[in-house]
Amino acid sequence: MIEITPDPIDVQKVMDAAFSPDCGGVVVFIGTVRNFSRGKDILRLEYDAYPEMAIKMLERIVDEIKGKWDIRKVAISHRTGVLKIGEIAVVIALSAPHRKDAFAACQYCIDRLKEIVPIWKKEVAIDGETWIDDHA
Amino acid sequence: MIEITPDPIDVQKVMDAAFSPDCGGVVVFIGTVRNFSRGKDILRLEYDAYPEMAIKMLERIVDEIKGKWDIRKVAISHRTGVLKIGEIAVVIALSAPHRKDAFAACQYCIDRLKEIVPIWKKEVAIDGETWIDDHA
Amino acid sequence: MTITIKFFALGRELVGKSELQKSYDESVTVGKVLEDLRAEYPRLAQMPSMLLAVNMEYSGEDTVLKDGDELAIIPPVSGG
Amino acid sequence: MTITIKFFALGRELVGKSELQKSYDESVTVGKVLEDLRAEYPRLAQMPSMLLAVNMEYSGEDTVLKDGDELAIIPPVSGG
Repeated sequence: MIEITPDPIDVQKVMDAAFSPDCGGVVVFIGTVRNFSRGKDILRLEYDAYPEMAIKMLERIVDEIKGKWDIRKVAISHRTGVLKIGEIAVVIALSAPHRKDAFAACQYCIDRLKEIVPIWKKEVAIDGETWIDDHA
Repeated sequence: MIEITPDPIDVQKVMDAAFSPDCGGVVVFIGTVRNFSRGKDILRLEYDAYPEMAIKMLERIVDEIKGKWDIRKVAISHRTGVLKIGEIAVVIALSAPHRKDAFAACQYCIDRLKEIVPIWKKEVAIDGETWIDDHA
Repeated sequence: MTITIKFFALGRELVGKSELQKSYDESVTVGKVLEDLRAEYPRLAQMPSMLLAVNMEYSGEDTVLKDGDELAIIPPVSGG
Repeated sequence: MTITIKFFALGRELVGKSELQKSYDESVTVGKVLEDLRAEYPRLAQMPSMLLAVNMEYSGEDTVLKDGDELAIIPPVSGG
């Protein structure tokens, strides 16, 4: 399951999609909007995406993961639109026969997502708006 | 939040307990009962615990984690009693300002839980029952 | 031949639209289209850096475009 | 002085109870109590290995017990 959605993410649904009865566990990363960034109080975030390409790149990351670790199922949901403090922007869940692999793959997945997936966030603070460049 | 409970674990409650508005995310490990172990089809698991000492040891693990990484909140729930295939035995959720720390600490937490926390599982298969010794 | 160009995030705000078409009589490279866009929308210079994607694959400026191709201007990504 | 001894998992099944009390006239070590338990419940020998906890802290056999102490026989743990 891979989705880019304007609706609130159902964490349970993403976890269920990653569950595999032959694995001892699921590792989940839940990215939320934090209240403070780069020295500013944040009011809200606005996420823009190139959804078709974002899905293609997420599928590529899943392929990369499956080439590196023994992983059963991966589920990724990324939200777009306006998000308030504490709201969930992304959920990545995956299952592996060995939990060490699941941890490594989940971390790789969020790292790569931030590198290559065409999704952008604009931080709206009291004194203005900024499109974030994490790589600057 | 640290609990040993005979009731089904509410994953959302554990994640909410780990949420911190100044962190960009929560890493969660969800341990489930797998259908196959050591070459046997498993019917169910039975978990026994020494609850007071288990909580004390979990608190110690949280102290260890906070000594090693910059972690905001940790929430751990472990279930006891009879569990069917796919049911959740343990949920560990934690938040950190840096997700790398959250992944490392979550993995450390489940590794240490399996080492020092007085909880035991008995696998019930078609041909008999076995108290598991992961360290044998 | 006609190329569709897509803008997102800061790029969309600088150009003032999310999509436009450009027609060429002969084959062009990504670099040539980009040059034309910079001439037409000088505010694009305010974008600190960008990547380019042709038909949803990251591409370099040398890539030769075909009729119907979709070129996307990709500002630095910041998902998650 | 009275010591409470707790059994769990395989230990509880081998001994047939989850808790018992033992009284001693003078101070004893964990090792001595364990020796008495092994004599009383020979099936404990079927436990491949065990740890010991006094008042919910892992302890060695040399630990000297006080009146009211709780000694737990800890089979190899397997939580998670």
